[in-house]
This record gives sequence, C-alpha cells and structure tokens, in this order.
Amino acid sequence: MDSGWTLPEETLLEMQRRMLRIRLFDERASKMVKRGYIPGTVHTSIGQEAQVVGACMALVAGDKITGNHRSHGHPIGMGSPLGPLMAELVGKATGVCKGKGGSLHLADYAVGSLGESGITASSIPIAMGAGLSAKVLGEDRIAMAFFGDGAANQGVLYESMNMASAWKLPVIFLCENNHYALSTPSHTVTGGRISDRGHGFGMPGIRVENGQDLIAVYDAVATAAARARSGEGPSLIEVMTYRFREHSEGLRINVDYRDAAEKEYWTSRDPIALFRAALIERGFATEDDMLAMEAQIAADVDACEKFAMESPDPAPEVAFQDLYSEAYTLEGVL
Amino acid sequence: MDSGWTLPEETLLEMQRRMLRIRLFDERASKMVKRGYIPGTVHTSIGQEAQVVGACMALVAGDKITGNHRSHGHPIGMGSPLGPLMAELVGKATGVCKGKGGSLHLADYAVGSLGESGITASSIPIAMGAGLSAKVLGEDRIAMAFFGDGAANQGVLYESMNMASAWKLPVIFLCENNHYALSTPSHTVTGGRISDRGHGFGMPGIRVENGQDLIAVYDAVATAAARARSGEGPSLIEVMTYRFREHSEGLRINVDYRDAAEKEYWTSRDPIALFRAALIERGFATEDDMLAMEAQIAADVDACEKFAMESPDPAPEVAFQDLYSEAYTLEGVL
Amino acid sequence: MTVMTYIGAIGAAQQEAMAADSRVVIIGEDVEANVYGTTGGSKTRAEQGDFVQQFGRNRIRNTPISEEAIVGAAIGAAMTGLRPIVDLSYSSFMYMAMDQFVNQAAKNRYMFGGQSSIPVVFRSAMFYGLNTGAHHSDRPYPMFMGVPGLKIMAPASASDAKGLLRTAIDSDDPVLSFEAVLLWGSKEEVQDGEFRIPFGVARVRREGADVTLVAISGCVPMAMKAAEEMEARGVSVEVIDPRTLVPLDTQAIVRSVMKTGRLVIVEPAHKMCGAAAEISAVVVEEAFHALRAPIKRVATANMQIPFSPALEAQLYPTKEKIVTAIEVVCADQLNSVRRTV
Amino acid sequence: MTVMTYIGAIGAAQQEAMAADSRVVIIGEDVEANVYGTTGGSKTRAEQGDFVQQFGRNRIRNTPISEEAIVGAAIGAAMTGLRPIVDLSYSSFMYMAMDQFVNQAAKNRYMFGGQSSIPVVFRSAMFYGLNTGAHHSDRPYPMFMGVPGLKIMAPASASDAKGLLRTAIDSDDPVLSFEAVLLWGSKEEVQDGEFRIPFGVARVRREGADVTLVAISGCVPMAMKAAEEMEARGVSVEVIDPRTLVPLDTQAIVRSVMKTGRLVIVEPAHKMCGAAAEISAVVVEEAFHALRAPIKRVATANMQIPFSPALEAQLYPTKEKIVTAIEVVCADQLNSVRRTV
Ligand SMILES: Cc1ncc(C[n+]2csc(CCOP(=O)(O)OP(=O)(O)O)c2C)c(N)n1
Ligand SMILES: Cc1ncc(C[n+]2csc(CCOP(=O)(O)OP(=O)(O)O)c2C)c(N)n1
Ligand SMILES: [Mg+2]
Ligand SMILES: [Mg+2]
Repeated sequence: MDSGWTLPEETLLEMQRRMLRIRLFDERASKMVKRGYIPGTVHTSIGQEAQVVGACMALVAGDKITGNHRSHGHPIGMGSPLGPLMAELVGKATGVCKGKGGSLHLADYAVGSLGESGITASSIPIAMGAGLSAKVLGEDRIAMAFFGDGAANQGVLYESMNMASAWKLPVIFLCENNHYALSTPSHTVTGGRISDRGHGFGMPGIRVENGQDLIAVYDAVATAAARARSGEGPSLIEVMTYRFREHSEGLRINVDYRDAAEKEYWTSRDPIALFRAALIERGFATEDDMLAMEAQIAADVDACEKFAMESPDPAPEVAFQDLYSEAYTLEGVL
Repeated sequence: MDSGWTLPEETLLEMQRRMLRIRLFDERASKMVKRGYIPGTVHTSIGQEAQVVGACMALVAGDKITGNHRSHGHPIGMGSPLGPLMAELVGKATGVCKGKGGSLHLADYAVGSLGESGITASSIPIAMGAGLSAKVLGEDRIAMAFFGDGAANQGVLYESMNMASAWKLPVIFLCENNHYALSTPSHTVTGGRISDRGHGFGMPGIRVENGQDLIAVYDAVATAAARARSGEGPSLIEVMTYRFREHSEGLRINVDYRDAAEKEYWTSRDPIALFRAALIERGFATEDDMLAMEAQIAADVDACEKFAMESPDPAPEVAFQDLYSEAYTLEGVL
Repeated sequence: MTVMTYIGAIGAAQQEAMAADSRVVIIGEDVEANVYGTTGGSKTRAEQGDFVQQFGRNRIRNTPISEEAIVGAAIGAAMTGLRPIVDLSYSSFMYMAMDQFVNQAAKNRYMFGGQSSIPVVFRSAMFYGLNTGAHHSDRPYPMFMGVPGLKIMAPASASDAKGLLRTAIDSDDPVLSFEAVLLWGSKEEVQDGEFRIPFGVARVRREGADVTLVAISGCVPMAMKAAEEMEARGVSVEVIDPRTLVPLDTQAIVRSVMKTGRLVIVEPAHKMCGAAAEISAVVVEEAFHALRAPIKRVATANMQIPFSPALEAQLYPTKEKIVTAIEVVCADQLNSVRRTV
Repeated sequence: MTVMTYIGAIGAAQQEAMAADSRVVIIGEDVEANVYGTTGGSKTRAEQGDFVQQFGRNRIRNTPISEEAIVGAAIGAAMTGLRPIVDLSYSSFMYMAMDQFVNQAAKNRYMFGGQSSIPVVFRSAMFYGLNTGAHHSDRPYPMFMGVPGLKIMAPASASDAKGLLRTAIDSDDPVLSFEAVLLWGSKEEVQDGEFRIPFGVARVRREGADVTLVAISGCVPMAMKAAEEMEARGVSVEVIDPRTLVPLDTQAIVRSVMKTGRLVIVEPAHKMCGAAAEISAVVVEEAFHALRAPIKRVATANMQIPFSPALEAQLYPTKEKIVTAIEVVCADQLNSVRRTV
C-alpha cells in the first residue's frame, strides 16, 4: 500500500474539506441546541474528525457504512450535503429522513450511509449483512461499521466479526476509541485491548495509536479495504482518539471523569490543525488556499442552517407513512 | 501446580467413578428414550467424560457451575446422586427439579449446579454473576460455565468474559469443543481459534489438545481455579474432545456430516479406557478393583432407573407452583 | 390439486421462491443438512430435492449459533439487495435477536424516512406440547404484535402456509412466520403451481350462526372439532382463522360477531396480553351492541411450561376447554335447545 | 410527610435499601457519576448523598455496555446471595437482554423446581415524548406482561415509586420497574421513614360513579385532569392506577366497573396487545352484564416514534383524547345532563 500522501492533491484537499465540514457543522449544531432550535440532543465528533474522514475516504462509491449515536461525522465524511442533514436535526420536512430520524438516526443512502443507530452496537451486524449481500451477489463493494470503545463490549460485535471471518465477508469493523463511554473510562470496563480481539476471530486487529493523524487512519483503513475487496475477509481497526466536548450537548455531569492533563494532551492535537499544517508544509496548499477553504465551508454551514430553519415542518400525516412498504392501515393506528 | 497425578489415590479413583457414572447413566438414558420411558430428547456426554470430570474435580465444595443442553455429565461430575437425575429425565415427582425441568434443565443446588440451559450460551452470564456475588460478598468460591464450540459464537460469552476480566471475577469459561454444533463442523462457522479469544479480553486462553486425557483437563482447570481464587481473574479453557453418539438421542440426520476416519480416530481414544489403563499401570488400582468399580456403578445405574420408574408422577397442581416465591395466583392463570 | 403436509408446503414454497429469484437465500443453523426438514425434498443429500445440491452453498448457508448477528445480517443484506429467508428453528430462540427485530427490522424504514426496504422473512416453529421443557416451548408472537413495522403470519394449514410464505417472500417488509410443529404432519389439498395468499384476509373455516370462534395456529384443528361437537348439540359455530396477526383482519371478525353476537377466542400463547386480548378489545370497541354474552378467551395458562408429561398438557387449550367456553357464552341457546328436545 | 419528586423518591428508596442490607448493590452504566440522577443526593461527588462515597465501588458498579451480560450477571448474583438493583437507564435498551429476562430470570425458579431464588430489580425509564427518536422512546412493558415469572411495577407518583421500589427490593422474585421520565419532576407528599406498598393493589386516585378510567404510568396525571374537566360537565369519573401490572389488581377494576358500568383505559404503550387490551378483555369476561357502553382504549398509535416535534406528540394519549373517549362511553349521560341544564 502506498501511503495516503501519494493520493492526488485534490483528494488530500477534500479530506481537509470534509474534516472542516464536520467541525463547523457540529459547532453550529451545538449552538442550535443551546438556542433551542434543535430538540433532543446531539453528539459531536469534534476532535475525532481525522478518525472519521480518514476512514470514509478509504472507501469508494458503492461502499456502505453504518454508524452510531455520534452520527453527523459519518455521512458528512461520506460526502453527504449539509442542508438535509441540518434540516433533519431540526426536524424539518426537507431533512434527509423527512424529519423522522433526527440526529441519532441519520441515513443518506445516496452516499452509502445505511443508517446511524441510537442503540449502541446495534448497527454492526447491519454492515456485516451488507458485506454478505455483496459476497452472495458478487458485487464489488465493501461495508464498514463505525462503533465506539463502549460499543466494543457488546456481544453482537463478536458474533458479527466471527460470521464475517468464517464467511470471508468484505467488512471493516472500525472502533472509534475516544477513551470513554459517556462518563465511563474505557480501561475500567474493558478487559485487554480491543484491537487484540481481532486475532482470536481470525482477522487482523490493527490499532492506530495516533488517530489525530488523518493519513495514519487512512492508511490503516485502505489496507483493510484492499484486503476486503480481494476476498481475504474482514479486519478490525481500533483508532485511538478523543472527543473534545462533553458526551452530548446539554448534558451536565458534575463529576470530573476526565482529568485535565489528559484533556490538555489531546486537545493540543487538533486533527484539523495538524493536517492543515502538513498540507501547507508538503506544498499541497498555501495559507491562502486554506483560508479560502475555511471561508467557503463557513459559508456552507451558514447556508445549511438557513436552509434548515426556513424549511417547512413535515405535515402531520407524515408520521403515519413509511412504516411499511405498502400503505395499509393497521387496525387502531389512531 | 503439581500434576493431577499427585492427587490422593482415592481422588483419582473417584474421577474414574464419576466418568463411569456419566457413561453408564447416559447409555441407560439412551435406551430409555428408545423404549419411550423418557419423553423429549437427551444429549449424552459419552466420549466427553474426561473433559467433564477433569473440570468438575478441579472445583471444591461451595463452587458453582452452569451448563448447557449436554447436561447430565455436569451435575454427575459434581457428585450429584443418580436417582433424582434419572427421575427428572422421566418426569417424576422425585426428580431433582420435581419433574419440571427435564433433561435439558437439570440443576442440583446441593452440589453447586445452578442449572443447565436449553438455550445455547444463556447460562454463561449466570456463572459470571455467581463470580460477582463471591467477589462482592468476599466469599471464597469460584464459578465455572460449561458451553460448547457452537455456543462459543454467541456474543454473550464475550460480554461475560469482558466483564469478568474488567472486574477480576473468579470465573472459568470452559468450552467443550467436540468439533460440531449439531450437524455443523466448528471450523466452517468459527473464525480463528476459540482459545485464542482469551487474550484480547485480558485473560489466559488455554487449549487442552487432548481432552480425552482426564489429567490434562484437570491440570488446566486446576491452574485456572488457583488463578481465580487468588483474585487474578478469569480464564478461558478450550478442551478438544468428541461426542461418540449423535447430537441427541432419536435424532436422525441423513447427511454424513462427520467423516468415518475422524470418528474412528476419536472413538479409539475412549477417555474411560485410557484413564483405567493409566490407573492400573501407575499402580493406583488393579484390574479387579476396576471390575468391582464398574459392577458397582452398573448396579447404581440399575437402581436409579428403578427409582425413576417406580416414583410417582408429580401431582397436576405442581405445574402451578414455583413460578414465584410467594404463591399468589396471577389473574387468569387457568 | 395435490395433498401436501404443512411442513412439505413450507419446503415447497421455499424451493419455488429460490428457483424464481436468485436474490432469495436461506440462512440458518443446520439448514445445509436439512435438520428441520424444510430445506430438502428428503433428508438424503443424494436425493433430488436437496437444496444444497440445487442452489449451492452460496445461497444455502449454515450459520454459527449467533441469532443476533444472523438476524442483523439478514436485515442488512435485505437492505442491500438480497431477499433472505432466515430459519431460526425454534421460536424460543428469537429472544436472542430481540434488539435486531425491534430496533432495526421494525424501525429502519420508518426512521430513515422510507430510504430502506427490508425484504426478509424470519421463520420459526413453535414446539410446545412436546415435553421439551421451558426453554423450547414458547409461543411468543404476541410480543411482536406490539412492535409496529413487523408483519406476522401464523398459518394453520398446508395451503395457507404455502400461499402466505410466498407472499411473505415477495414482501418488501420484514415478516415473522410462526409455524406450529403440532401441524407439521397435517395434510391438506393444495392447488398446483405457484400461488399467493394475501396478508390481512382471515379464512372462514366453517360458517355458523350462533357463536364466532376465532382460532389461531395450532388451535384451529381443535376448534374445528369443538365446532362439530357443538353442531351436534344444536349450536352453529363459525370458525375464523385470521392467518396473519399483523395485519389482523378485524373486519371479518367484527362482521361475524355482528351476526352471531357471541365470541370465543382460542390461541396457544399465554393468556396475558395475547392476541386474544387484542381481538376481544377490538370487538368490544366495535361490536359492543351486538354482543349477547361475555367474550371468552381460551389460551395457555400464565405459567412457564413444565417438562413432565404429567404436568404439561393441562396448561394448553383443548377441545374440551373450547367446548366449555362455548357452553358458557351459548348457555341460553343450549337451554332453549334442551327445551325443544 | 415530606414533599419529594418522583426521581428523588427512587433515589431515596435505593439509599434506604443499600443502607439497610449490605447484599443490595447497584450495577449499571454510568451509575458512579450518577448520570441518571438516582445514585446520588446531588450530582457532585463531594456532596453528601453521593452513593459511591457512602457505599463504595464494591457496591456501586459501573458496567461495560453489555446489557445481556449485565442482566445475566445480576440474575446469577441474585441466585447466589446478592440482591442487585440493575439500572438499565432507558427501557429501550431492554431488548438487548431479552433472552436473559425471559429464559433465565422468569424461568429458573420454575424450571428448577423452586431451587433458585432470584431477588433482583431491573429499573428502566420510559423516555417517550422528548424528541429522542425511535431508538429511545419505547414503552415495552406489555411484552413483559406476557412472560410469567416476572413482576412488573409502573409507578405514577413519588410515594408509589418509593414504596413499591422497597417492596421490589424485598421480593425474592425478579421485578421490572418501568419509570416515566415525564414524571421525574412531579412532586408528592411522601410519608417519612421507610415504608412499603404491596404489589397487586391498585390505587383509586379519585372516586366516581359514572365511568371508570384506568390510567397507567405517565398517563395518570392527564387522566386526573380529564376527570376534573368531566366532573365540571356533570360526569363523575373514577380514576384507578393499577400501579403494578404483574400482579394486576383486576378485582379493583372489575369492582369499579360493576359500579360505573363504563370503562376507559389509558396507557403510554402501543395499542396493539397492550395492557389496555388485557384489562378490557378481563372486564368483558368478568363484568359483561354491568357494561353499559363499549370499552374505549386510549393508547399510543401503532406506529414507530418519529423525531420531529411536528410529528411526535400526536401519537400519544392526551387529556383531549381521554375526554373524547369518555364523551363516547358517557354519551347518554351527557345528553341527560344537557337536558337537565
Ligand atoms: C444498548 C445501549 N445501551 C446504552 C446506551 C446509552 N448510551 C448512549 S451513548 C453511550 C456511550 C457510548 O460509548 P462509545 O461506544 O464509546 O461511543 P462514544 O459516545 O464514546 O463515541 C451509552 C452508554 C445506548 N444508546 N444503547
Ligand atoms: C439460542 C439457541 N440457538 C440454537 C439452539 C439449538 N441447538 C441446540 S444444541 C445446538 C448445538 C450446540 O452446539 P455446541 O454448543 O457445540 O454444543 P454440543 O451440542 O456440541 O455439545 C443447537 C444449534 C439452542 N438450543 N439455543
Ligand atoms: Mg467512546
Ligand atoms: Mg459442539
């Protein structure tokens, strides 16, 4: 495998663009929660952009992903337009799920996003099933499941890894290890190392120690993707990263479960700043290019908020659609 | 750890006795199924006696076990009297579970048997919970979960291993790898090696290659038991063995899913014959001692059948007892 | 017309569907060796009819014992181009995959605003009454009736099993098929060739004027016997089999009660919160003024299932319990009959 | 008497039980940091009332996210000497552990002929109506009502929550506690000191003569409001809260309907096969001749829960829907009132 640094300049710049989209989209979503524009809650990927985008950019058109509650980064990483995503968070008719999913349940089939899951680990076998259909139908596509270090203790992950391994399915199990499950430090509830769990299930278990380095993540996932496409089967990848904000917006936990030094260590490693510097240093972009890109994406995010806020609410009857393929009324629906 | 061969002679003889009890009990149960005395079905441990008894004998009074559908060996291995077990298989009032459990759901709390489970892998977290109570209450006892190679692909095993590891619980996860899950060869549905799955969950993963050798099994389990008692946490042990009979009595599968050479290889390694020869060779017993032991146990098995057959049926109202601790009638019970 | 057994009809429907559409696959534990009798003409590999021979191991897949991942994989595969039939063998094993049924199969199309299509059938058999003990005797369909987004079929005869299963496989929504082991050997004339039976249309097994008897799954044959016995005693019983529980043909039931004024419901599930409770509640809401007697439910006692043959049978519905229930709701009727005799 | 919030009462009951019996432990995700507000007097570790400070990490245990193993471990621990309280946070997560609830918690005592005792409480909260979307809004208690061997409590007020939870912790059987997040902040006078409220005894929240209104969990307050409104319109409504669903105090409900002749049932679960269906079926069986109008169910539409505030609220029971139902069953009554006015 060549390193990601050998990718075309435009691809490298697109990586930075997607990280910026995630960052600015999530910062905006956070504000909109505070202002009461977004009901319920949202979980931001701020701080984890390299882990998300490095993984998504190793896939190609036709590939599928599933995700979890930390949900905006995955479709954005796959190239989903921002407007319908933000409209979904606000609950509008123009939302990517017609306002019926919300932040935790984003899905954008146009970019291969089969659905984020509010239930931890529940979407992992869905991705594995997408790998199964590819294998049975002989289609050249792979599937990747995103899940956290907390979800890595759900049994369904190991059932899915085992089945994918026994059947040599084109699947990547991507663990976003941000060191915590809500308020619970991963090391206090996890026996052994997650990446070490691949071997016993007959697949490589790779750990990306610096998940703030986009190219390191890309290289690991690209290798696993090549393995999957060549019919050799699944891989488990554990990316070490950190969330810069609280577990979810609006949540207040009055116990300091993350220590200051640790926070300081990780926040000083901002994946977007790091990649920006590298792009300039390696001559892929100038300071001005970067400023222009940042301005452009800031404008895109303004536009997506405007689109979301000005879009109409879904009509009440929409609540009674899409339960089944044919619209028949269940007895006593109302 | 000293080898099991350093155990007192009486203990070594008791091991042979327990293996014989399992063998003759199961052979008798098989006949009684054919004759229609035992309703439903039974799963024999014939061929796996060393794996069962070697494990059980490494435990001490107060320790707990849970098991699966291949269920008779576990309580017998823990020292359960045969009469109430056989009466349970026949469905009599004198059964160890009052005739309400049957073969698949044997339990004998007097010997630490918390219950066999007809649902594959479902009893594994129960054993882990018994380890949790020991730890929280500071009681010096350990727990062992018996399960098959098929059950080893149920996610709850890995959830249980992880929790036991994170909490350093005194638990042994004992996989009875008899190479098949019903008609399904283990290697066709299992990615990697089961014993290799321990490491990723922070515990030793030991494989006993010759599970027909009782002392080999005993030594591995005794080591894990010592580790558990000393507070170091759980272990995973995979014992390689073979069932000599069909998956269950009365089941007829017209596809030869086990090849003849493999069958021949394993059946020529009868754990009872092997241990018998070793006991005599090492001077722990004479041929006559063994003949006497075998005659005694044959008589015990005749007696347990007689006890079972002559025992009364449970009274109809027994079906409406033991659902809850207090006997209150649920609305509409009848 | 050909006479088929209930289990044979299920196998035939699967074979037709596999032959008709290469996207249809069967995954489950021990399906290759046809352990449960619906993936082969016979049980011998050599013999014509064996699914592995006909369709290959790419489409007939033995799975690990991992119900949660099996069900999830089937959902994910259905969302991406396959039309899987999952053989879960015993209905009692469905709990292992409950999250996948409820949170993925039932919700994905809705949550994602209609983006996903989930054409998958989950087959399982209810093995109650066979002394298999509490872990293998459940009849859990009512808990799935309360999960909007799932369709549920519970056929009681060979032709219904064949026709409904083809409809299920054609459906773009997840379908749970609850089959009755007690009916596996039951025979019925089945029309030749491929046919479908629509969901949501009850089957009137027997017309009658005095009392409506709604019977589900394994309880249909005993309901028919009870009806014959009451006929001889001058009570005309209309026997209705809903065949599918979601959607449920409440109109057919309400129409019948409007005519008879009396209702008895018999089903194998536990009485508490069962299908009979739902049917009773709907009829009281929609046909109250036509009702001339209390509605009686004949269901399984709210107990777990004991192993001993001396204990188990008494918990389930029987022809005798149905007759007793009809006697209660038709008391006046029976008295007048007695008077006329 | 002290005024307590519903959630405060739950915390207080847990604190009392932990202090009274060292075998009581609390295990669940994020219980150490008191994320869900029932394992600490306040949310600051320093402050008095924090459970970790009081009882230590041996008895207050943060778990991995492994519901199936958490529930199984609690059952196994209960079978061997502990009396665990499991905090499952959202009721929507219970499906992950369905097999353990149904096949171990509910069956072990029975299957093993009474050898096992299973003193464990599984607490979860129903978060519906808060725009959390389909994965966090379930109210699944009816599916557990159909599982004999489980006890189920669904308190609707602070004092009931406190008294029932102590009874649950004392029970040697597995208890599921379904709590209503909508009621977390609701206040009630609670008697001082330790007290227990027995299971299976309904609470008559309001006496009345014309119609019986059975209300469950979060629907109780709106039922009270609907009752007041109808009172003003000359209809006297008796409001009954069963408080526990297994055992269910059907006698209290039947007695009330014998008096009023009319019944409306309101609950947060889906209508299909819900607790309301069971209650309706029991009343029709046992009080048919006293019924003077159809029984009406006001429950959640048989739909999944959409996220958008523009869509969600309309699916649930409301005071208005209850009033409409009462108007239907009390039509004659209301007409006569109108005449007399
Ligand atoms: C089955 C289930 N259990 C618990 C939760 C509650 N919950 C939501 S997010 C979360 C923490 C997840 O941690 P992790 O998987 O590491 O993802 P992260 O939030 O760190 O990205 C928990 C416990 C849930 N949504 N689903
Ligand atoms: C959850 C569940 N799935 C499937 C079954 C059906 N079943 C019973 S035993 C068995 C094979 C078990 O294989 P293994 O765990 O290796 O034990 P063995 O029979 O080989 O001793 C299967 C599939 C079951 N009882 N429970
Ligand atoms: Mg995390
Ligand atoms: Mg095996």
